[in-house]
Amino acid sequence: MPNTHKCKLVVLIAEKALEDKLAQDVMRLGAHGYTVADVRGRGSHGDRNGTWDADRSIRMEILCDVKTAVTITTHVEKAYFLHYAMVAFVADVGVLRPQKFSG
Amino acid sequence: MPNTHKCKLVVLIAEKALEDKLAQDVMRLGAHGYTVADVRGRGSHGDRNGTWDADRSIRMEILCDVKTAVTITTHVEKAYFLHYAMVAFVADVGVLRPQKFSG
Amino acid sequence: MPNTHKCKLVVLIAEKALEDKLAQDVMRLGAHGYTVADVRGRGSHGDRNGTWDADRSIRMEILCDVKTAVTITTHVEKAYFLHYAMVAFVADVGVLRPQKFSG
Amino acid sequence: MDAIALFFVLGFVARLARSDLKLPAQLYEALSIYLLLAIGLKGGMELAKQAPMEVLPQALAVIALGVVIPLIAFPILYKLGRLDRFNAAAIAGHYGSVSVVTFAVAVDYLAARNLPYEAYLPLFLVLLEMPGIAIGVLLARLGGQWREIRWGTLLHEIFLGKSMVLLAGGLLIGWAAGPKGLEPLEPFFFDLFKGALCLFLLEMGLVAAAQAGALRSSGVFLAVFAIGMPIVSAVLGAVLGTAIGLSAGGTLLLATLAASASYIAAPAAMRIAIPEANPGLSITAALVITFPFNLLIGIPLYHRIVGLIHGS
Amino acid sequence: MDAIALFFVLGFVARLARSDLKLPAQLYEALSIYLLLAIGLKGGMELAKQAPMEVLPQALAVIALGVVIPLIAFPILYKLGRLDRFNAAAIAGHYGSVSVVTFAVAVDYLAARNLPYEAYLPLFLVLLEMPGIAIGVLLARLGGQWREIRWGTLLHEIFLGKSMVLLAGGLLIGWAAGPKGLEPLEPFFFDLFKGALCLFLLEMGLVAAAQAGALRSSGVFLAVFAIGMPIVSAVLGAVLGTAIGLSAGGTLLLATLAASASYIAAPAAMRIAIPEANPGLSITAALVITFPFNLLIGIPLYHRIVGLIHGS
Amino acid sequence: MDAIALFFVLGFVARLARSDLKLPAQLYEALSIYLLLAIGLKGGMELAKQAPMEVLPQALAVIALGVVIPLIAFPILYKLGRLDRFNAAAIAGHYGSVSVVTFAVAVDYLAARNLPYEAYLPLFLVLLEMPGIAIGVLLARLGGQWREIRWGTLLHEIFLGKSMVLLAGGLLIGWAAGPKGLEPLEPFFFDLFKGALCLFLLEMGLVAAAQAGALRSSGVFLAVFAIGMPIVSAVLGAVLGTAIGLSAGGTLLLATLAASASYIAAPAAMRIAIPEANPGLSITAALVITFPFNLLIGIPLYHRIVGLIHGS
Ligand SMILES: Nc1ncnc2c1ncn2[C@@H]1O[C@H](COP(=O)(O)O)[C@@H](O)[C@H]1O
Ligand SMILES: Nc1ncnc2c1ncn2[C@@H]1O[C@H](COP(=O)(O)O)[C@@H](O)[C@H]1O
Ligand SMILES: Nc1ncnc2c1ncn2[C@@H]1O[C@H](COP(=O)(O)O)[C@@H](O)[C@H]1O
Ligand code: NA
Ligand code: NA
Ligand code: NA
Repeated sequence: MPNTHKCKLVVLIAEKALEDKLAQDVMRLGAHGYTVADVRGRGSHGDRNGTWDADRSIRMEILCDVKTAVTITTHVEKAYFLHYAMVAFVADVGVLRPQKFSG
Repeated sequence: MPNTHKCKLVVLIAEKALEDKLAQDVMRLGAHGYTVADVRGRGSHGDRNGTWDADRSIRMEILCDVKTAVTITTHVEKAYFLHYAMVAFVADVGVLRPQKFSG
Repeated sequence: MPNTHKCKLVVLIAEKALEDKLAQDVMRLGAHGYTVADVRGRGSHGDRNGTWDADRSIRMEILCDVKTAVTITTHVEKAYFLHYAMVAFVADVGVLRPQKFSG
Repeated sequence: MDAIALFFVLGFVARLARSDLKLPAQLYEALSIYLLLAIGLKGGMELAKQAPMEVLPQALAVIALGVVIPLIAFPILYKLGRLDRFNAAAIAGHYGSVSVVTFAVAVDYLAARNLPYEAYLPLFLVLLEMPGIAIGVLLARLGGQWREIRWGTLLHEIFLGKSMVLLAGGLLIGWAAGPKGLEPLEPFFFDLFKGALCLFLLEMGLVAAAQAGALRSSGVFLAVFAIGMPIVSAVLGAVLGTAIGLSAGGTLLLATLAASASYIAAPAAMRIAIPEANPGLSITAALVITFPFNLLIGIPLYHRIVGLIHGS
Repeated sequence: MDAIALFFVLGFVARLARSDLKLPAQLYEALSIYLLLAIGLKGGMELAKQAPMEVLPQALAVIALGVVIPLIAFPILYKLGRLDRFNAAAIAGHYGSVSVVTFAVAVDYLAARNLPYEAYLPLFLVLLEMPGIAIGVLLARLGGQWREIRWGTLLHEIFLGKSMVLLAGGLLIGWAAGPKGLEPLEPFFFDLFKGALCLFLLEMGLVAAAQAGALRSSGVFLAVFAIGMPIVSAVLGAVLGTAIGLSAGGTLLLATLAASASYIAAPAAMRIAIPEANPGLSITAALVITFPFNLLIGIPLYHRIVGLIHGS
Repeated sequence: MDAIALFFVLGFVARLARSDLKLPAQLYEALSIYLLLAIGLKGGMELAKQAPMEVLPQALAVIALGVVIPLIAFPILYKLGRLDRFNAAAIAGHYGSVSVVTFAVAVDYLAARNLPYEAYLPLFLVLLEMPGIAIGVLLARLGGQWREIRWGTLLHEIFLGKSMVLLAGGLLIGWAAGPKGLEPLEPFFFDLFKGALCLFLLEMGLVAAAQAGALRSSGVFLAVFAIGMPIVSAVLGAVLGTAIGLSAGGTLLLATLAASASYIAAPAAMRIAIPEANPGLSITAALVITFPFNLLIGIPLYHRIVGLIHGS
């Protein structure tokens, strides 16, 4: 699209217990912002249907440049994948004010 | 991105009444997990603003391989599109542990 | 994917105060529907953690054709970017019933 | 007008005037859980005082009423109203089932007038919740697709649906614990009941007004049905209540139950069991017309009808 | 210190200490709906006992107060504080409007001291909610962009905003139903009021502490304004209350209303009507400084002021 | 069976029968905030009546109990149960800490039987919340990774975790405000307590049944531990309560606290402090076995044990 610029969208789906840690991590690793939603789901750690504290999950979205996206995904892979219910994926999107998400 | 692998992201937006059925369907059709969020919206079935039971919608995300993505979308098209408020779309994303979502 | 058709997905993350306005805007500008979720986050306007009215954010998703996507993003850029906490991005997705989102 | 009806009006007017007032979704859910449990507990507590053999024949008669009403409604909708089989059956099912809130308002109507009634009537509310829905689904499948009925799913949806579990669960707990055991729960489940009902009615007013737009497209026939059918059902209920020996107050409650249409349990069950039906039609009829009609006009009207039939 | 103020302190301290305590968003919404309705109902119930002609001139005087306060605040902010027109106008609007919770705490202050007051004072709360906001918007557009004011949207936002509908709706229902009609709602709407207020104050403490960081960037002037302006307004309110013949208790309530700044209705309306204003400034002033100041120091101080002015 | 236990059973059965009944997530949160605050307030109010020097030695003894229990549980789990160090430590921590709801049910058990107890016992609840969790984390890191313990984070999580802040905050407010100051809060925080507890137990029943599937994979040893350990702890608690001079009622409460395992505060703290532990194991033990065991069998059993040990 003519008015957009290439950007990465990193999505992390994880246990709610990690929300504050992840927020600190991504900001420290170079993100300029993030967006969080409450979700529920199922995966290799079974049903996490969100009825009570231990069962809640969040979905965090980070718009950032490729370098930060690699840094973030590498970090969460190392820090959390082994012991926590977590999924991460990355998509290519176009943003309107590229300077807002990079550098 | 160097550390990610190609994967499909199937997104289903549908009446909340379908949540349990869709969850069973996608697992049966080969998905390894899913993530659900509560949403509201508007479409050809009018305003579904989520103020009460009949008006609620959900957004289900499934990371899976192409084959499963085709199976799931084909199934929901046949089973639900005629009688239910529903939208489906598919995106290309990169995931970190590809074996978690495929096969 | 064989059974899908190209479509744009416009995502707007904004202050909850804008929800009704944005809903009216996107419908007027040619969208056939939208989906909204409650979210929280952080960006250049600081921490918006959703604990009270003024701190809430929403995430609006609009499936539409390229033309409408350009119209919508151009409009929100002009109307809201200066004074409101807001982010917009666009992704390429595949939809199942293309006529539902275009024209 | 009664204070609780005014809350419905407030919600209705606020929404028509396009106010942004909206109750949080989870408050709506919390209130409906609370109301269902409270009604069940109250009924169960009173049931504990009854001899079961006395109530049993009444209970059977009440279940029959729940079967008959949709069987009357269906041909009216299908032949007279020219709705397709699925919509006719779904709407008939809604009118066969009952509205918990309408029941609560009728109880309040009696209380405000110091009229006595059989305190175990919530049992009938529980009994009337199910049969209508089941008959509705059967009617939808009469056209040869009997095999398509997923009996397991249907029975599950009916007996284990949220509202059924809360009502019947409350009834059982109330019955097991008895008046003595429930005493410490009174401030929560009984004293707050009417206030919680007000909040719920405020929300119902908002929802009804939001759906009111659908009135135009649903046609005149449905509007007439949504007022005429409750009156017919109320007469049936009044006759039955008199026949099975209920007091005038109890008869009014049974008439009101018969007249009321479900807009919580039935829509949920029907959406899965009869996907072919347009939920907009039944919700417009049950929630936008019948519910306020019963609230504002129906109950006093049925009171008169009961006066004539019951003759006391 | 009063128990309810302690809840604010608990929230404030917990957040400063970086506790993860957080009230669910919908609980916050539910509590604010409840508090607004309850205050409206109570006021309406009392209003039913008044002769309307007695209250009318008082009401007009109170509305005038709501117009005057932002007209005083604006030049202070604009000239003295060197804020731009938009921010000065938006902040003036917040201080012209009122804080429902501050009002409730002042009512509690009187009750704890057995001081009587005119029970229909919630009517003044309703009346003061609006004018300040409207004046704020007008002031923002004085610089020639009058055409930019979307009057329809603005009036809609003011008269049909959530808090207005609940307060005024509660008032009307309370007035129509009267003390007798509200009796069964008392356990819910009146007995629980103070407890619900405590929970809300806990949340306000959390929110205020979370916003406290913005204090540094907002400058000393705003902090001085957020303490000085309430005192000026309280004096105005005390003079007016005395002039229109309110009791000492009623005068204290009016002074507190005048002194309070809105942080629920006004931010919502201003965000749409004056997008150019930085919401952080008005919220810091109204919620982080003025609100706790009124809660902990202001109300007793205004009590003294009223003692001097009212002379009784 | 007691009415409140029946709510747990209703939830448990409804979920096993695959009902779609589900409490809104924010209602669950709101209820737990309410229960913690209410217990704290009540305890603080009573504490205000005590001479501090009388309570202090008892308090120290109680803290020691919270340290000893996980030190007994750990070797059992690690050596006998052959769990790895992390899981053994995490589970030991859960059993060192306490369950607020179990405590509330035991209080209700005493009230229903008119048995007196020291009203300041919620203080012990607050004191027992923490040490178990800290000892659990220490045990997990004994294997040389002491450096990995993030003391700051851990202490923060323990002392500023949501439940600690609400319990201790309520205690302080209740203590500062005293019985007189809390009087207007009684309808909200005290009269509604038992009803709110019922709703919470309904939810706990749903959650426990949802987790019950994990029982099969967790093995017989854990099931035996989850019943045996509480009995051992209850005996310890009964001995200690008698030794420090508590009444029979107070001793039963202390025994129940000792026997109870945390499933709100501990899981949250452990998830961050011992990520290597599988949360499914501790939750299955604490919530699916120990909690209902205490609720239905444990408390009456501990009552007998206390009868033997306390001898009154
Ligand atoms: N294939 C998938 N598609 C979408 N979401 C998933 C998938 N697998 C896991 N998730 C989400 O990620 C959470 C943790 O996944 P897991 O670590 O596999 O248990 C789940 O509770 C889901 O919300
Ligand atoms: N063009 C669209 N963009 C985004 N979401 C949509 C769109 N159309 C429909 N939806 C969502 O899908 C739901 C059902 O759509 P429909 O079946 O068209 O009523 C709506 O309530 C929206 O939440
Ligand atoms: N880099 C980012 N990635 C994801 N979400 C963002 C990002 N920046 C901002 N947001 C979201 O957009 C909202 C408004 O952004 P801003 O205008 O930068 O304050 C934030 O509160 C976030 O929810
Ligand atoms: Na009926
Ligand atoms: Na003011
Ligand atoms: Na313990």
